[in-house]
Amino acid sequence: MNKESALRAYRTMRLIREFETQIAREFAAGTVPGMTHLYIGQEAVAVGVCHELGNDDFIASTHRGHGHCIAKGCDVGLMALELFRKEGGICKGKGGSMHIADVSKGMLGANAIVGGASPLAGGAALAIKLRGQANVAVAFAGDGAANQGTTLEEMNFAASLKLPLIFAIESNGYGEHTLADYAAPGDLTERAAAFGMAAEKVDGTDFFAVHAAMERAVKRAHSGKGPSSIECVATRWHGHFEGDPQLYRPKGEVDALRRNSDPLKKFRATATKKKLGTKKEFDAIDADVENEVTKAVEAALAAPQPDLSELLTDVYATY
Amino acid sequence: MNKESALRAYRTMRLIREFETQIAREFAAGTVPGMTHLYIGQEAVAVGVCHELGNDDFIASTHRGHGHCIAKGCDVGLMALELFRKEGGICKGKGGSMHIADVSKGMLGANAIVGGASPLAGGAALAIKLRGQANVAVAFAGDGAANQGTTLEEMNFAASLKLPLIFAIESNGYGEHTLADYAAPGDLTERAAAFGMAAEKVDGTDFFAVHAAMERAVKRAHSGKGPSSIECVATRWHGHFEGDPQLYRPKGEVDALRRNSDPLKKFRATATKKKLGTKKEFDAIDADVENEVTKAVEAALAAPQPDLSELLTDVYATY
Amino acid sequence: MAIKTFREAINEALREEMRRDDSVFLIGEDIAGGMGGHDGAPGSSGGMLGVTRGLYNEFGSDRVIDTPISESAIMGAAAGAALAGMRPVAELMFMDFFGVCFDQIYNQAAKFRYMFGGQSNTPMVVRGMVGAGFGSAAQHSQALWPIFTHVPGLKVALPSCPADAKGLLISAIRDEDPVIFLEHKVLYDTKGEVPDGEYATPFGIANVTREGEDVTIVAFGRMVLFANEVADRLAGEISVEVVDPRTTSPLDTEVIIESVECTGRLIVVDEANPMCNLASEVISVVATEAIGALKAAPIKLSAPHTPVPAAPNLEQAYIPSADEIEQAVRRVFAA
Amino acid sequence: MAIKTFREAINEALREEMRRDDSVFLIGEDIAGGMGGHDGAPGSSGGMLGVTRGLYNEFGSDRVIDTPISESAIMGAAAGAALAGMRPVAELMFMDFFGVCFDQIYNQAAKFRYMFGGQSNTPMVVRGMVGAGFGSAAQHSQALWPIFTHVPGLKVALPSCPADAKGLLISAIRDEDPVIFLEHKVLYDTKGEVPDGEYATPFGIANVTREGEDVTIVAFGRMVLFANEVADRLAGEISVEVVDPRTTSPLDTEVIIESVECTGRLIVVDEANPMCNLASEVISVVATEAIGALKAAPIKLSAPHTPVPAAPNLEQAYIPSADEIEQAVRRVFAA
Ligand SMILES: Cc1ncc(C[n+]2csc(CCOP(=O)(O)OP(=O)(O)O)c2C)c(N)n1
Ligand SMILES: Cc1ncc(C[n+]2csc(CCOP(=O)(O)OP(=O)(O)O)c2C)c(N)n1
Ligand SMILES: [Mg+2]
Ligand SMILES: [Mg+2]
Repeated sequence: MNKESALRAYRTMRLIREFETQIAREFAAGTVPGMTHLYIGQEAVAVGVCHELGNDDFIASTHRGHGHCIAKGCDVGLMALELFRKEGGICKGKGGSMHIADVSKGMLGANAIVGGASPLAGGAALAIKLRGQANVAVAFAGDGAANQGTTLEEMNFAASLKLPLIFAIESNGYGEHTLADYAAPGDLTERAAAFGMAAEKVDGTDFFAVHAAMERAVKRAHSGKGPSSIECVATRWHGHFEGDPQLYRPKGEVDALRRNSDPLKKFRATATKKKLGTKKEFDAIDADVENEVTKAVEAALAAPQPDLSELLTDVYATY
Repeated sequence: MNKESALRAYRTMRLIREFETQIAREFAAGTVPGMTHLYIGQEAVAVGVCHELGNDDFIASTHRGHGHCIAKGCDVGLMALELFRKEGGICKGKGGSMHIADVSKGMLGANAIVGGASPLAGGAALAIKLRGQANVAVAFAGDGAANQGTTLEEMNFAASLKLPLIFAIESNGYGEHTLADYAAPGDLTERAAAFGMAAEKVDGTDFFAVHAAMERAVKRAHSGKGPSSIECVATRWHGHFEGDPQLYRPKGEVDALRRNSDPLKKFRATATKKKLGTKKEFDAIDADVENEVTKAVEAALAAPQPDLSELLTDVYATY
Repeated sequence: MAIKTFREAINEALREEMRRDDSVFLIGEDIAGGMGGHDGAPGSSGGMLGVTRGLYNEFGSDRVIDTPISESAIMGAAAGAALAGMRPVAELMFMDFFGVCFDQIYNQAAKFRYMFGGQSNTPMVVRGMVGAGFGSAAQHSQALWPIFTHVPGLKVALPSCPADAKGLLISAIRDEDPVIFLEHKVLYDTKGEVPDGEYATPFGIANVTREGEDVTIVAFGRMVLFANEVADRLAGEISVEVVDPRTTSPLDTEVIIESVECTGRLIVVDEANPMCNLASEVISVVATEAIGALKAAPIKLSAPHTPVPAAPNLEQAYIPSADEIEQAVRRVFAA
Repeated sequence: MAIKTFREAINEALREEMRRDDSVFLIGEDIAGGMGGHDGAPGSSGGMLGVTRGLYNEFGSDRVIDTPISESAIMGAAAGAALAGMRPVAELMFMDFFGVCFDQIYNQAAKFRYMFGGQSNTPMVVRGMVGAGFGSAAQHSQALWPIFTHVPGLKVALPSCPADAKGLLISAIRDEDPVIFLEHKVLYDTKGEVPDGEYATPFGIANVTREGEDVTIVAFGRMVLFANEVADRLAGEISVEVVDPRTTSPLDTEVIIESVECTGRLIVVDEANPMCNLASEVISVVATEAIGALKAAPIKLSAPHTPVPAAPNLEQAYIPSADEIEQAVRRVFAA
């Protein structure tokens, strides 16, 4: 990877971190309607997976989808408007945090149904296969979603039809307030492999590890070898949703994560070693990104609500 | 296994064979309403699984459920009445072939929904666990049903909750008109094992092999070790349903199966070697069973249809 | 014009649309059949009831796609492919199977356009069998259209004759929104005139299959045949108008109200279970929008609030019959 | 009598029934919370909105069972355990999730007794949140009760106040049939008098929350609160009777018809999407059985035929309001 590409990756990870941090602040201030699930701690997964993808590659996302959106190239200004459910939002304010989408970017939506994304991503992968395109579809699924029948059946389905589909399993150790080990005695990577697909487990806090696994999976997909699974072991720094008291977490767990499992710190260290960026460059990106997100949030806060006539539009293309 | 027990197993297998054979004849004659899926070729699975089970052990069955019913001790007279949908049928003629059940015998019903049985068997297993009983529940599932999300999710669910549940996967090579290899590239036993349960693959045409695997699974369940999977490789001699032209099958396949994969022939051979029965005894059972089934079918053919008032009963216990 | 069966009409619509538009493909279980089998095996079934026969042979495995028994994956395949620009026609075989995959239909496909603020179209069709009378018992005989009709974002077609089966399916395939296309299994072998070549029957336009002045019967799906039979039986005695809405969503309330404003007498026949069904909906529409036109209380005929029984005599009693309809007509006419 | 919240009333019903009957157990996702975690973790949540708080601590992991995210398995666990003699109360969290597991509810649990010819009872309760007004958008805000009401074999409870929440849930747990128990999330923090100790509120018996002579409002769930508010606003001017059916299946048509026979004017308010909903059902029942009693066309107030929008202002516009109800009362009274 060249320097320009690495700095772009860092910028995207920082954009996610900054966006989520400011949304967390706003949520605490009571300005964000509805439920919100933040992505902080998992930035390297979304960016590692999406870094080389274009608009003709598709992703289907989860309830924790802001990071996936940003990594797939969605505009943070339009995203902010959507989270505040304002006019001009990426979904006109009608979708909100759990349905944020930009189909033109190949981002087929966050999803409020756990396990909802995998079958949809399979459909996008099927379209790619039928059109003979050199593209892929990615199904994001948490370690909790991996226990939903829809996710499991899609793994076999994709293997059976040799779909250019990549399962990005985000193992952050929790599903809501339940520990992943309690919910799934088996190993998620072995489970995926048993369906007859290539499956590997990587450090989801290491952008370069995720990115490399993704390259292998994309190559397999392009050469008609069918689906792959990449289990990305990362950590969730915030509650399941904002406002979660997190009594189920041992004291100090999150502080330790911030110290030892920060995907951005790791990126800076590795990239610096690899001469892919300097402290000065990273700091400049941080400042630039903070400014960009601050503007986006301010604009969204100031924006008007959708016009009431929007209630009845967009139900059907024709009716 | 002692001789009495072995002869009882043979009798049950023969009862299934004879019952299904006469139902096939009647279906061809047009006297059996609706769809019917016959169990011939797989007798050793149902009987091997159910041989040691009592009325407090539960099974949940499939669309191909007659064999499971008989193996679990349902009365063939009442079953015949049900298949002909007559008054006095085991379900009053309101269920038919795909919903035949005898809850008092722990037979929780055939099921017209592929993959419908596993979650239900899991519920029965949960009841057993909560009551601290030394019993098991069995989920029958075909190799096609193994690809249904409900079956897969139940495997993880049962492993997570350590349920005394046994998955009896009947690999007969087909799901309707589709070959199992096409529908599932992975190995079904490895798939089950990956969920963290004990899983083995056995010759489903060999009663003694199925019976032995079942003993191991029951022991595990009783000792609180949770679910097991037994993949039973057997063969389907008839079409998916009666009337299936079976163009998808290579010519001569079924004749070869009848010659080389007959569970009853195999049983006779093994049992004779083991001194668990003589030709004379087996032949006597055959004659006795033929006579029993003939009576059952004649009685069912002669029986009246249900009273019309039955249309409105049994919807609710109270309403 | 040629006489064809309901089954042939559907097969023809699929074939013609697939020839016309490369983005149309079929996906489901055993719609080809024999996949993974010997040389002659693939394509040897053409669906459990032969509706897709011959299509694999003409279009091959990329356009007629057999799958594992995984309905959520099939519905997701259709919904995701539609978002990605294809025009999938997914078969659910028996619509009763919607219980294992409805999320992909009602929370996903049906809501994309709205949740995404109009960004996307979801041009997909879900085909499947509905209805009682085939002896297929409680889990393979249900009507279910009231459930699909209730869901905003879905369109629901329920043809009663071969001509409409073809024309409505062509419209469904060309539609930019998800369409639930319901095939009453008892109608497959019924015959009727089918216009040659391509034509699209618009959604939301009821078909008046019998004109009359005394009593309006609104009937759905197979019940249209019974209503027509009763209209013909009573010809000369009571003049019965029969309205076949053809799609339950959108529902052509205009034609229904016009008819009732002329006859003043309404009977609605819906094979579905009675609570919150289409008969309730139609009667409610007339009561709220045209109660003044009613000269007598409307009559609702539906299946009872029970599952579908297996026994043939009970199943016949479950299904509204021509005789019940005739008695209702006489009752409402006398009132 | 004590003042309690809707949430507390439900928690109390669960607790008392679990104390009374060992065969009652709870199963769902994070109804305990913290399973697999550190010593203090298990039981630390008590449900996403705290409805089952404290129950794990009192009854332990065999009576309050957290599961993987596997709703079909949860519903099957309840249905199978019920067949095997237990009395499960399964939580579906948001009823919107029914799309991934409905088969186990509607084809299995709801039909066992009928398909098996009366051999079995299936005493299970499925609890879950319904309704808009919480900002939880298209896939977490739906009403859905028309779908459950349509299914023979299911009973459906929709309490509007804490007292009924407790009494109906106790009845649901003691019922021998599968019951869908719907908790409107916006009602959780509402308060009301709750009788002390155990009492069961029977199904199929409507509650007349306001007596009146001029206009009948039949309202469901949260809409009962709006209807009551309007009745109180108009007191002295227009005498409004408010009928809360409390269960949609069975539906108390008798009390509804009696009320309309007295007032001659009917408004039905149902938060559900309009097609084939409970408002259609009630109006259809009155039109077919008591049309003569109607002095004016009945009025139907429902959400529009759209998904639930995320934006707060759009969501408020989506939900029928007290003002719309008041205008409808004035309109029907003037007619
Ligand atoms: C079908 C369904 N079941 C349950 C829920 C409630 N729910 C929302 S997020 C969540 C946990 C998901 O865990 P995981 O997949 O690990 O994702 P994470 O939150 O860890 O990112 C649950 C249970 C849902 N939204 N949909
Ligand atoms: C949910 C669902 N999908 C599809 C069907 C149609 N169907 C009935 S039996 C069957 C094949 C089942 O194959 P398998 O599980 O291997 O059982 P076998 O017939 O081989 O005994 C199918 C697809 C169904 N009944 N239910
Ligand atoms: Mg997780
Ligand atoms: Mg099979």
